[in-house]
Amino acid sequence: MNIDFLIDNFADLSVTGLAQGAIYALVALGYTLVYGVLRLINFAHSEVFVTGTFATILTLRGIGIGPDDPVPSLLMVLLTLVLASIVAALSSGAVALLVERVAYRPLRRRNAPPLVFLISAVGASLVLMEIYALFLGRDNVRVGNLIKPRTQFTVFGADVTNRQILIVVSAVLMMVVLDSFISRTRLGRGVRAVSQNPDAAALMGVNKDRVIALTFLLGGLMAGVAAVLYDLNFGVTKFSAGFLIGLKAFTAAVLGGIGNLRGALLGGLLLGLAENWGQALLGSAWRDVIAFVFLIVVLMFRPTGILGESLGRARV
Amino acid sequence: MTGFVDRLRLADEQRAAFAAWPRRWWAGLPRPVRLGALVAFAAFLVALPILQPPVLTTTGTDFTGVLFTVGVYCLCALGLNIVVGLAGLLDLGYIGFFAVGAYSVAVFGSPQSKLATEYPWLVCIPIAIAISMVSGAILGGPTLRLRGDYLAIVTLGFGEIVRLTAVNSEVLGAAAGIPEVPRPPGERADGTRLFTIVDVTPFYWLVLALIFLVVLAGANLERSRVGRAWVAIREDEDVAQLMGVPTFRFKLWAFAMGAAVGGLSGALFASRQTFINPESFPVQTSLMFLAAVVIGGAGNKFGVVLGAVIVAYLPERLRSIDDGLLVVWYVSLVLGLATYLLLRRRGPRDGPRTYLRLGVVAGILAALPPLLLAMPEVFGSRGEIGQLRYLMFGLALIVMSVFRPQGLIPSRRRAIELEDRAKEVEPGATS
Amino acid sequence: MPRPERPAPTGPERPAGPGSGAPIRPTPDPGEPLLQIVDLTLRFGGVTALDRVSFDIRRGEILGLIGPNGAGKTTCFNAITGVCPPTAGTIRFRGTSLGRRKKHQITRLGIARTFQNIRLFPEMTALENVMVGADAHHRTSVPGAIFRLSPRHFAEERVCRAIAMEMLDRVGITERAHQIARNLPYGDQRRLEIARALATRPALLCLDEPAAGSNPAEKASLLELIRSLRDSGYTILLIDHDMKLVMGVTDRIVVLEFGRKIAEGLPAEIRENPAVVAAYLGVPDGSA
Amino acid sequence: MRTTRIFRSAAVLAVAVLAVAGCGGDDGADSAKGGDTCGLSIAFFGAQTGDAANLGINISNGAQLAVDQYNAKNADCPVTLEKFDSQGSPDQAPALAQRIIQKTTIVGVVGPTFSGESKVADPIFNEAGVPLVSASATGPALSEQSWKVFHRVVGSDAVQGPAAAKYIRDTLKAEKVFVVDDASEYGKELADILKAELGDAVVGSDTVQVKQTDFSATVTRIKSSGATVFYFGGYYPEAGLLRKQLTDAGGKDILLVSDDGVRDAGYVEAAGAEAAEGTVVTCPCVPPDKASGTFAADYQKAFNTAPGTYSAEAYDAATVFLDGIAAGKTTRADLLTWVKSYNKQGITKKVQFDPKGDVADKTVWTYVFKNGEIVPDQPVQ
Repeated sequence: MNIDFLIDNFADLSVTGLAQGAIYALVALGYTLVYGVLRLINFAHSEVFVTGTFATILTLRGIGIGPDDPVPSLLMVLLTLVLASIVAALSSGAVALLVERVAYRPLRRRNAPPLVFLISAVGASLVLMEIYALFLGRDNVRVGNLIKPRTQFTVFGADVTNRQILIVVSAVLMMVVLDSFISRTRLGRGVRAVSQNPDAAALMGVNKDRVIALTFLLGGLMAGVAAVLYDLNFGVTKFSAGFLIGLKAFTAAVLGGIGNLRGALLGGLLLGLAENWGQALLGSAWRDVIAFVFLIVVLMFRPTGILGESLGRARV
Repeated sequence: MTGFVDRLRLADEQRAAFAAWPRRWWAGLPRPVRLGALVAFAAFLVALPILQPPVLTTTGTDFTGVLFTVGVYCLCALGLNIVVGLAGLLDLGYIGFFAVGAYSVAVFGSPQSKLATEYPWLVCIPIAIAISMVSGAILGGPTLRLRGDYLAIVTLGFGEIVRLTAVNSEVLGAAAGIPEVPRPPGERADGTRLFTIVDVTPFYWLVLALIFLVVLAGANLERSRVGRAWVAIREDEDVAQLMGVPTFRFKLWAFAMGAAVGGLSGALFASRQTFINPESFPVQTSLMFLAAVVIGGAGNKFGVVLGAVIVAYLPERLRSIDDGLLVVWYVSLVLGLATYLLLRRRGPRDGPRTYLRLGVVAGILAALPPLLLAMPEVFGSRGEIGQLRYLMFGLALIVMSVFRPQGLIPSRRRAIELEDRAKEVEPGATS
Repeated sequence: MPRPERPAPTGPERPAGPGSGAPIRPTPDPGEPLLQIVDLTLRFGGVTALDRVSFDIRRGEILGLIGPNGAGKTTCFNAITGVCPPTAGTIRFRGTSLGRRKKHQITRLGIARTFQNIRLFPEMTALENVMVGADAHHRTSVPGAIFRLSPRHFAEERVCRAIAMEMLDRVGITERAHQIARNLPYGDQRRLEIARALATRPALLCLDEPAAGSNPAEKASLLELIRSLRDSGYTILLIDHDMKLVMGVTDRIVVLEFGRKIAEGLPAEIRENPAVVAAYLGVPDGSA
Repeated sequence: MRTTRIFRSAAVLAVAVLAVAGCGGDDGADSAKGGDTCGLSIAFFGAQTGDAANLGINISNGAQLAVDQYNAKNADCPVTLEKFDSQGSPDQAPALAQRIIQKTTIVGVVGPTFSGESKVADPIFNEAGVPLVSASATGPALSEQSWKVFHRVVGSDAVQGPAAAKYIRDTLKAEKVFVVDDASEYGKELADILKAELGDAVVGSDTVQVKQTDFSATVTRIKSSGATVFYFGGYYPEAGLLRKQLTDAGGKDILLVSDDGVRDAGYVEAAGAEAAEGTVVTCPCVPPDKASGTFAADYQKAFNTAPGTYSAEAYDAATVFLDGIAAGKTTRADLLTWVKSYNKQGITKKVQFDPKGDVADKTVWTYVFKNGEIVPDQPVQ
């Protein structure tokens, strides 16, 4: 136990925890969306995320920004970021659609029991991972240092860097966009309808297949953006990088209340904070243990997550 | 709407009837023939390490060693089947119990463990089973009130917690692990030890015997009030409780029994390895156990055993691609296609697209081996067959899920199983 | 204390034993309250589903619980069977308060129910469905079953199977015993639910719209079944929309509207009751 | 209509089958036995798939290069390198070891790669008398087991830890040192030795996890401890990320000293050349002398990538066996004797083993990362 250290560095730990949590949150959206509509855990989502991290790198290399090149001008950085985000989001989205098409839709057609979806997703996850390993190697692949971290301001003695601001702000922004998409647009209404009552929605003329594909796509897009932020923050990725972050993101989704978009954000940020504070207290070796124990404790008191399942169709 | 549903149901029943014919045929055989066949099959299993049959034998690794691993997977699948298949509780952290069993034997039995109790193997095994059972109950206690998907992530977390605790605890040997795990007692005729590090065959026979016992115990449970309660909970927990099933207690039992079997198999694994460290217990392995259960047919013990054989054996067999494997691949492809076409005819009519798609799939499957064999030329050292086996395994998981979602031997068991029993029961009921 | 081998039960609370086929003894003193509901109140958030409802169910009667949609009939069932614990008020069964007992404990006390939307264990056979109910009073657990050593295990298995077969026979679907519940025809699924409930050896049987979705012929035979159950000593609480069915079979009727009891009495009285007529305004008899 | 379609798809299938049968036949046969002494193989035992695959492939490639070069010179009697994928985990190790023993054409093993799998497999090899030369298993316990077949061309952690401590104390004269390890057997062993040797100079320590990517809490710890040097016991992926994140968080001046698990181009790949600049690693390996000058180029040419950690050591390990085979030692027993008495300059060091199987040359060198390159610095002992 190291309480003094936690107290002394509380602000610093919180800031870094939030940045990490924002990335969890964005990846968690993919789990939450698919779960909301299909009541299934998409185990291949972690590889959808990894797709984005590789797409970012390939984009940067494609436009000639190598890993050790000096940081270009601000305008260039912004343009590059936007481009990379678009490419990463699209490729993650495409892979998510592909996974849905190959590993989910045939099973839905056959009315397979839910567990089978899990196994087919595990299969898809293995295949994607090994394909990346085959084409991009099994070692770390590096991204350029696109944004040099520079302290913008300090809060209670903690340096807040431009990169951390960018990460948290974009994550929250993406959340807001997604949230309003789901609640305002016609397509979003379809998603909500299917998640609340698939049969009734089908009777009302909602194309279920299209809605399901849409949720996979949306989850993929978010994972793609998360991947860009991840690359920015850590600078490297790896064919197997998805497993851990997928696990954490899934934990975050459950923590906030799976199926609940805002819950994913809250869960992600809380998990990031809890991990950092817990690590400060007990040592980094216990990081994942802390995350899971935190989850178990929260679920014991709130069995459907902090915010509950949003579209609240209680299943009796 | 109803018309459509009826058509679907009809098609489903027809398919079920077709799928059930081997079982009918089996049940229709005279009892001595069935018994004889079973004994012959058992003898074949026992003799496998000695026979080393040509195509079955793995060329890239020791066949007997693989057989033992397959056996351990079978045990795990049987244990997990109680939790997932019968009681319907999604447990993604089964490796945790496996690890608890393995570590119990190591910690209590190894002369190099910090505890230095050095209990003999025969004492360690019950301890391992007991500790895993208790750990199952401890995990179940606070979490079994959670609903399915929440339970899934909590159990997944449990698996990681066990592994990380082992990594970070000096008593458990930390990352360095614990060597000199005790081995089962027993001597050969010439006085040398039966269970050695070099010859795995006795271990294989031991695990075979344990599988037999666990299948027997599992069957007993299934055919009792406990089994009915579990299935009732799986089907509809609320109603089960309203019909007088103390659901929480039985769920806890399911967890504890599953954990006990997991612990037992972990203990066996540890004694065969003679050394364990946390690397042997990654949480991903839980997913492999689950894959075994689901691929085989959740709820059916023979199904899950078959699933375990596939999950544990396939990646090992795929270490090298040889002629025997190619022959098997093409023969089973042709047979599979033929069976599929036959089954199709009994279902609702298909459009031309179905056959086109089928042709494409068959073409891809047929072209797979030459593509794989050409890989090294394209990708250099990254494309060696050995490095592709998880890619192939992943593909196999998808293909099996898509084409056989109900599992290889689905759990439509009861209808058939009960047909036999009905004969003896019904007269009894009226007397 | 080692339990003696279960004797062949005799009364309706311990209905006919294994294969005895003995006639079931009618309850000696009909009229004594079996279940007393006093000021039962249930609120969900801001909605009051039941508001100070009180009524008794007497031994050996068929009590009808009717009311328009949303009147709180099923909620009342849920309160009695422990699905939704009451916000206020008490439910007393055989003189003891149910309090906050768990669902399975209430079942063991002798209250069984069926469901408005059929809820069987779809992948189990009909016989097994009923056996789950018959197991309610059994005590074999994992240790006994896994080694098949305890005599209790065998005795209970035998009793369980016998009771289950008898109950299937009772509702008239013996020939369906070994079919998967999901594949049974609709009417037989309804009967199977009743058999499963009977197998828990209840004193009070709660039937939630047992005739919903049935055709007239099925309804008639169902009525026959319910009456015969009453005659053999069960107390029955019956919910239904169908006024004709309720009027024809019940001994007394309680009418709910918007969570309040608006009337209670003999069928003939209820038919004339202006409040009931108003509640069912414009709803002709017999519409489901 | 219907029959034609079935026929058509069947035809497609038939063509595919024929095509495959045509080209599939000649491949995949087991290594055939040649004459008396030809057709021998060396086994590689280590990871080819999974998370540890990268290190395993580095090693198998190094060995492969040695074998290929040998075969180029001895085309009439080539040696095969058979790879046995353990995934770096002890699980499959016994079965693989068993298989290697059964294949009598295999006369020696390069590996096992890691300490964990060594602890499982080595007793089995020992029983069967298969000579082992590991290029990477550094656990000190391995040479204390009285296994007669065990050898390694790298120094054990027991040598490296004190050397790193000495370097930090005497050369860097650091007064405040922060020690991090990755909870692996290797990293923890080194970190523990260091903590014991440096005593009061250690102002704090932390344990991270293998595969971790976010080190923010550790970074905060290191920064707030006021240390001028931090030591990392573990492998390059975590070391690189930790270095990068510390630099990003303003800890640029805190010098990283680490171990030979970090002496890899992958470290620069993870940390970036800028953050990696100045990092010191210890390695019980002598800088390659001029004789081995073409190794890096040959490796690059053969595998289209730069040699990684232990690639060169693997080359040496394989060379020990290949020299033996060239000298006519074609049985396991002969080759074992050969290995025990081997004494030759390899590309990484002078290869000679003590009776326990440790490499005799225990000199530890420090290396410094400069402009993304690993530059030899000085010997420590």
